[in-house]
Amino acid sequence: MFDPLALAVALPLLGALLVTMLPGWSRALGMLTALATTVVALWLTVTVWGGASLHSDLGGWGVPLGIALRADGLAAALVAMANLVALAISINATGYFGTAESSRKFWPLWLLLWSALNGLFLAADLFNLYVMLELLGLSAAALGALTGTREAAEANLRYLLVGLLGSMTYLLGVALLYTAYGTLDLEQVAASLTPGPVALSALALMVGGLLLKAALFPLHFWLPPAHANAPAPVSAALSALVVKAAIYLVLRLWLDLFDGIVTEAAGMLLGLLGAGAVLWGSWRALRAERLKLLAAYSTVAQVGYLFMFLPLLTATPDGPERERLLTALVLLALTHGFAKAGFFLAAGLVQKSTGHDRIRELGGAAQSLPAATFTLGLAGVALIGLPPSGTFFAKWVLVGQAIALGQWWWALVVMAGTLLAAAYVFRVLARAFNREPTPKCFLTDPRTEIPALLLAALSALGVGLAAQPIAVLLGAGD
Amino acid sequence: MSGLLLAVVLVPLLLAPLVVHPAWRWLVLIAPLPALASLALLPPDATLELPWLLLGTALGLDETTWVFLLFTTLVWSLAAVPVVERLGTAAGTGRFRLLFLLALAGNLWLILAREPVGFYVGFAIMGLAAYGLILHPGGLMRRRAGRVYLAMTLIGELALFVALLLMAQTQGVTWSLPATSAPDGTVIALLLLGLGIKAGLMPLHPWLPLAYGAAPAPAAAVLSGAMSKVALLGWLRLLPLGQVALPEWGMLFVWLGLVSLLVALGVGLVQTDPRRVLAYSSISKAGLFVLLLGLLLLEPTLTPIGVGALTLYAAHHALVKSGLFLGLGLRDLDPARPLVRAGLILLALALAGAPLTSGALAKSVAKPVLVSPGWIWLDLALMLATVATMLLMARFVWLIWPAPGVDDGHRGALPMLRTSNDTQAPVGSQPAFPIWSLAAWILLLGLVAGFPFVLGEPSAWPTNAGAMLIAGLIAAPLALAIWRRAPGSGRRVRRRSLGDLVVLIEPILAAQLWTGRALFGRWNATVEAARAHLYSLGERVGSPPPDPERTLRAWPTAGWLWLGVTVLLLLLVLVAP
Amino acid sequence: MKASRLQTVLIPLLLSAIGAVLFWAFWSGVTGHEGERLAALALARVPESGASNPVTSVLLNFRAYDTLMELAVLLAALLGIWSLGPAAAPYQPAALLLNSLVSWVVPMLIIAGGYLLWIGGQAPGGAFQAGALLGAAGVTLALSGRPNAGLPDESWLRVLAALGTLVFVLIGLTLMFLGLGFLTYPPALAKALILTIETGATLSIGATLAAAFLGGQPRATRTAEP
Amino acid sequence: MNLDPYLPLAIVLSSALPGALIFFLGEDSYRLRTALNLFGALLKIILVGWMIWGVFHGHVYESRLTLMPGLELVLSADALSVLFVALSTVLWLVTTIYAIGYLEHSPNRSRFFGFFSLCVSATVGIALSGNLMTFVVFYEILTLATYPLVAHRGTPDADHGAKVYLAYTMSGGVLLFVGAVWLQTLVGQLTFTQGGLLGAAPEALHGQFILIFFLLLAGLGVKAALVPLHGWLPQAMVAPAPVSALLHAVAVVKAGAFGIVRLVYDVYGVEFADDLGLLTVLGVLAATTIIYGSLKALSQDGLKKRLAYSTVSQVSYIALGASVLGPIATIGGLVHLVHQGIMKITLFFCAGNYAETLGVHKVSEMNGIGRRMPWTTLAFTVGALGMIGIPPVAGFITKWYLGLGAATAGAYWVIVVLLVSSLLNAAYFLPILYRAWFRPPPDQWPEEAVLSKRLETAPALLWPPVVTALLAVVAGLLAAAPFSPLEWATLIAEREYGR
Amino acid sequence: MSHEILITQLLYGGAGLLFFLLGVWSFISHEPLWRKLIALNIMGAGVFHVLVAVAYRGLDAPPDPVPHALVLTGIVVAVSATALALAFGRRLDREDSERTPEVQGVDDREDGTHV
Repeated sequence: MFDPLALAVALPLLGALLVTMLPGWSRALGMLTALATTVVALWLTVTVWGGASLHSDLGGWGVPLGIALRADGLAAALVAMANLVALAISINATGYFGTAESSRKFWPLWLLLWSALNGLFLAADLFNLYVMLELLGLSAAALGALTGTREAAEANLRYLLVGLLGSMTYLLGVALLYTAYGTLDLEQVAASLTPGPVALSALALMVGGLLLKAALFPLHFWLPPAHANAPAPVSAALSALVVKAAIYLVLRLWLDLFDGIVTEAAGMLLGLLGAGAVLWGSWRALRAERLKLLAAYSTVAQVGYLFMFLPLLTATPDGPERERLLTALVLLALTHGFAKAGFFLAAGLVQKSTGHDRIRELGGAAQSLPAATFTLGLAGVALIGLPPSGTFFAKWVLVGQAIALGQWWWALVVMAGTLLAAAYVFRVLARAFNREPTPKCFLTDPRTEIPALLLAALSALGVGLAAQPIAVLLGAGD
Repeated sequence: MSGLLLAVVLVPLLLAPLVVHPAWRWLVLIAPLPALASLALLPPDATLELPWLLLGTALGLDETTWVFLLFTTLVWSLAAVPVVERLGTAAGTGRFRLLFLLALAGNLWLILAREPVGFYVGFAIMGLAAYGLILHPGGLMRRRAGRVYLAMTLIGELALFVALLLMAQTQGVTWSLPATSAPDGTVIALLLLGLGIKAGLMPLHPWLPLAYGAAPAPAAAVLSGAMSKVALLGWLRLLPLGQVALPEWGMLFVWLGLVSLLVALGVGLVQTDPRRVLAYSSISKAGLFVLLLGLLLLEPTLTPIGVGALTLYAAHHALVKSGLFLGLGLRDLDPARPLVRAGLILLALALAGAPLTSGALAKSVAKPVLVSPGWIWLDLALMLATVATMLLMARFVWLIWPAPGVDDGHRGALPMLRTSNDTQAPVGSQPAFPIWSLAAWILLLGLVAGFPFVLGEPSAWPTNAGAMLIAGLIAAPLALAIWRRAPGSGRRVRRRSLGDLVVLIEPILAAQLWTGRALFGRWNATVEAARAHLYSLGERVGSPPPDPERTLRAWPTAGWLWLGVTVLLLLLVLVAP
Repeated sequence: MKASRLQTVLIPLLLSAIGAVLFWAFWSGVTGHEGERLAALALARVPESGASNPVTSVLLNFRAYDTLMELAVLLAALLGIWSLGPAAAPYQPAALLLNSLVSWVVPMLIIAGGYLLWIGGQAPGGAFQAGALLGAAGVTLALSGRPNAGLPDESWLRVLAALGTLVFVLIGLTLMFLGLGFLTYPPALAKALILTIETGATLSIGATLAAAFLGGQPRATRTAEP
Repeated sequence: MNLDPYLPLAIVLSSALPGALIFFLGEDSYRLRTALNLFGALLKIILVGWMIWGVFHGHVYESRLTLMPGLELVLSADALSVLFVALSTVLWLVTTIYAIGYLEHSPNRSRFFGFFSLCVSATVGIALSGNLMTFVVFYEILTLATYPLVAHRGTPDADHGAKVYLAYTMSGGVLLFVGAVWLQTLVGQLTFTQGGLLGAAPEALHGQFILIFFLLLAGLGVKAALVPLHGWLPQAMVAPAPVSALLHAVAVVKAGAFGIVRLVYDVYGVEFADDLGLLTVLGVLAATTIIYGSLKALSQDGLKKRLAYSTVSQVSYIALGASVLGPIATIGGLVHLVHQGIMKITLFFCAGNYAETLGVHKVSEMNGIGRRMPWTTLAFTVGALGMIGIPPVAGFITKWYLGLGAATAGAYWVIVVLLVSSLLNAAYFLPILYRAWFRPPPDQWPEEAVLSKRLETAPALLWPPVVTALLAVVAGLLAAAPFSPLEWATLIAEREYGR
Repeated sequence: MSHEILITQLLYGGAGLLFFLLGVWSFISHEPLWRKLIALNIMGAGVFHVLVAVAYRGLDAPPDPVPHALVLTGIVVAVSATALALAFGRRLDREDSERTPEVQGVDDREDGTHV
């Protein structure tokens, strides 16, 4: 009777519509929808964790004609992370967007973005993915511009244009696939896909378009200004979820759709770009003047890490190693999602209470906001990849498989990345140790700090140690 | 009953912290009592096994240790009386008493120890504690003596440590003394070095005259009497006497002993300070012991007699030497007292080995060993040594005999108990003459006097008569001449006396230290400069360059980059396998 | 910033390479494919979909989810425009000729829109085309000087804009709660449901397009902007 | 329901959870924070005691958490880990009491004690780790937990010292990480087994094993302050006294040394490592560190700086013990793990007392300090004598066993190194004792603070050094007693060589 | 698949691809915002041409409805995206006009700076 997949998309959409119509009640309705959606998402993940993957045909017309929603292990894990982070962001937003004016603008767009996210993770139809990408791009760009400054408008316009270019290219790829194989469903295309010019060009177009939206190294130019100038909860969503959705799509295409077509050399190209992203992103983060710019560049670096898994995945034949690599990839994605969201929320609080987030003058604030600094620390642990964070175990598996396959250079990149990450995180944390008077109590603004703290704690401690259930989830999924 | 052995060591250790408080200082006297009790009550071969202490300690007695324990305890208890009475409540004396008892405990542990670790523990504690005794009232000269003493003791200790290690290599972690297997060359060399420093053998002796000259009377007495004999005990324990003949090592020992015997006497004669004279006589006696050991190594069959002779000689020397030092202590308080002067003369005679004295007895017992190789030159040398010792003692008597009317010029420099130049010594009135220490001293005199008659049979008494005669013939006219021409001229004090090897070493050491520091300093400077440069690099890097991403952000560049990536993707999927 | 010489050469070169591959791919895609794509399957099942026009049945029945999300995209765009700032200044009031023209054209557009909405079920037409016409009506009104293009004030406008999607979602959810499955129309009611969804959609699309043309936060009151 | 699998985990958490709670306490909830601290310490001691009793009777304790197939976090208690756990637990209790006294009125105490407990739980984690991965996990958590302690004071040079510390330990951690992963790909799951597990690997891999050994040694060498990598230790002396006591006597430095012991005995196996010629390399490195550390210590005027360099040289004794083939040298190395901890922590406590009570930071200011603070200086003397290796104190036992082990193994150059280092130790410790006891005190101390009426300084500051000094003497005197560190080290060495 | 349908599909689809490429070229190399938006719409039109071309099933047979529906949805999405982008452009213009009132920029570049 209850179809969690459809509910997961319809509920936030319904919420968005209600909030648009009744702006006065925006905060209450928003929170209600947030809670309901998270419950549905977690229920969905638990059902997938228990048995096999979920599948539901919308409109009851069967796959080639109608649209299907599917939730396998990978999708369920990402949905769970996305919804938890979104819930935390929503709680934070009730505090951040205090005024009626700003919350009226924020909540409808935010819930639309949320439903686009769930829709994208659960979609199994290529064209539907295009529509979800567009909805995601539009609402993210609109949300990003809420700060109202000129830089925000300019950055988000560039983001919107990049998004449109990317999704238009993606759509052409879908058109080609439809021309050749006459169906739009992911699984059916994957089944009937044969190496040839169509598959080749569709791969190039679709993945090329998505690389733009996933901000892989040379194409990351739009991300830092967009994420740094957005309001704190929005930049948390952008960095942790929106970029993650594009990467999830690349993965879905690379591992499922184009599994037979993909060659190791192509994987190597993406891996090298990823390595470039790690080094360039970390180096720029180290040199960044402002805290949120640092966080944005750290996202560019973490995206690099995710793409470094691709060459290894393509080179490893099916078997336990590939299973471990996939689990490690998901672990890294989840940890980064939680950590970056926590980091941005804390950075937002620091900016709000001191009026600026220039790292050099951060001293006083870092000392007087112990909870915020503690969150930055925990999130930093996850970003650097210190144990017990998921990133540590993910890097362990990544380097292990790299050495096993003889591609030892990935290990060097991981080493350099970890050191640079440590440098730029501790550059911020060092500010917290100065001679300011000791704050009386730990929490200064609970509504912002508790969700941020929980997110960061989950990233630093929770996900890493919960690797076993995640492995089961992924195993059960496919 | 064998628990008493542990008490011997434990009581002084436990009393040590208590005696720091001036009111409790009389406890120092009680410390040696358990040792005396064990001597009286315990059978000569009592042993005590303590597997849990240190690495499994074993304490025990046998013939030699019995004798050693006897005279050591006597010396310590007699020296304890002046410590308690005369040192009194001056500042720093608490610390002196603490270290005095620690040294006592170390000494007793060492004598009773039946395994190397215990032996080394006693040796180390005694060595370090003695440093504090030498340093007692402070002052520049004592500090220098202390520093030299400490340096050489540490080297000695480490040499002994390594020797024990190498011996342990063959016999497992711990084994019972005396050593059963024959140690190889390096071990013997190390033992010679380690214990030689303690005994004050010639090339290793520089610290001894300084220390005896600087230390207060009871400390000097204990140092010369009990502590230096430890080296002999060590040699007896660790060298393979009686098991195997080591001709070349034996000859080395003999020659070293001889050199030390004669040269020390020569240098001693030119000394102007009575304490240094006694110091050099101790060095010569150490040479004699090494000579005897060498002979035993040459002729293992002589070991029983040899060991007996050595132990007796050690006992005699301990008692006499400590008596002399204590006497000097008393004399410094009241130079004119006739009883003290008579006693000192008696002790001097005994030390010189005049007939009817304990010296003569010891020499007679040692005679058979000395004669055994039958080398003529050895007998001649020994005869010369005996004569020289007589002369040395005469010199000593001459030095302590105050010339009429001339105030004893060099008293100021002597480490008197009430020297004025030391800031913290109380400048109070002259303390009452310490009766009790005088009584103890007299008791010691009685012991020394009775020694030959109790132990030796009458035949031994007249030995050395001939040598005594010759010495008297040489000394008498010399003394008369000096006395008439320039009374008291022989007594001037020269600070840098001839025998001090330290005088030579110290500048070399200082030079070495200086060059090392300079070299090291420069190296340090370069390292610091490099590090500073590195960190400034870090700061300079910190400043942000113009935003490199501006060009990246312009659409054309971003555009062709994106197209490039897509084309590369196409090619790699198309071309690559 | 004048693109450097390298880029003017490089970009076309790369594009022509991609173009070549695309043409080759398209050629092989089209020729290679022997069977009918989804045409036969879709056309076969149009009768049960509750609309005779195949495109409408695909749009509002087979791939109804897509259309729902598409309306959400439209709404998102509108909300984005509103969040970027106040609306532009209205045009200066139209002269007599334009006014009379408008008074004729706007009702015509509205009737045509209604017709398109109705005919959508059988022939090409439907919610989007009708909405477009309504939007055009709004635009002409705005061009003729009316400050908010015939649209209600902000609170009602927000309801109107969200109405279409709301109707769609509510129908979907009720169907799911009734056990049929999200957006699965019972064959009997299909036609009626499609019609209601279409009318809702037309209204909100028209309102959205018109409001989007105004380009900003609708003015709360009808103050005449200088 | 046997509790065995949960004991090691409980021990690690028994200090982590109170620590986590302390973070959230306000600055002024003094009583609750002290209660939490002491409760954590006592609970841990009880648990450790229970475990020692169990291990002694051959009981197996193991908590296992499998993250992925082939990737497990294992906490197991074998003889070697129990030795280190016992040491760190006891010394943590003492240091906590000292820290409470020391940081009486200083700011940020919640933050300090939070990280302080995390640091110890990391150390205990390192001790109890059952395989190389868990070791690396806790090794890097230790880096994380100790950084805030070093930067605690907030002064510019504390910040600089912390930065240097972080640079060194992070790069070391990364090297260790890559080495461990490389080894794991070659050999599979790396559980620590008595006698090492690389012996059976095929011949071809030996080249890689040597390379990996150097990587791991570099990673561990940073924390064990082997020569080229020791730069951070003197710089980290800026930290408050309890931190430098716990870090440089127990936690950080010992973690590195413990790691090297684990690497040589339980990963490579000592015979296998010897065949590869790795032990001689380790030995040479350790020897150079010993000599270099002592030489540098000679020229340092700052008391804590001198102690820091002395730590640099002392810790390498453990590496030296591990590098000499033969059970006796191993015993020497292992027992020094405990002895050095006890003696060095005493010295640092005394240094802290001098700084806190009299404001004395330099050796040149220590004239006659024995008269003003007799008990502290007595403890300092015991510690110093122990460092030199003078018998009654524990240091002698180590020197005796190391020397003996070297002699039996025929590595005579080791004895020379021991000799030279003992002399150098004497050269830089005895002048301090001489100044303290035999020089007259100055008329006015730099910053004299009256911390207690009856005693020479606050009780919480005075008793810890005295207790640890007593421990050092007892460990020396009762070395052969059943539950002494020496007995335990012999037990470990027998099991290592026994099979 | 008769030859005639094939030819029309190829011809029409090829034109669509050409549109797409032209659109991309223009999007990348031209600076002003409105030129980029027009380029985007051309690219969209190109893709929709391909889809419609593929839907062609000969003169008599009704065309394949699915691509048509896709095109309809695609058009609406393209419209809303263009509307939002234009709103962004207007916002940047208004921002600049407040700062430099006298210059009424006509064709300002996408990041709002003037030619």
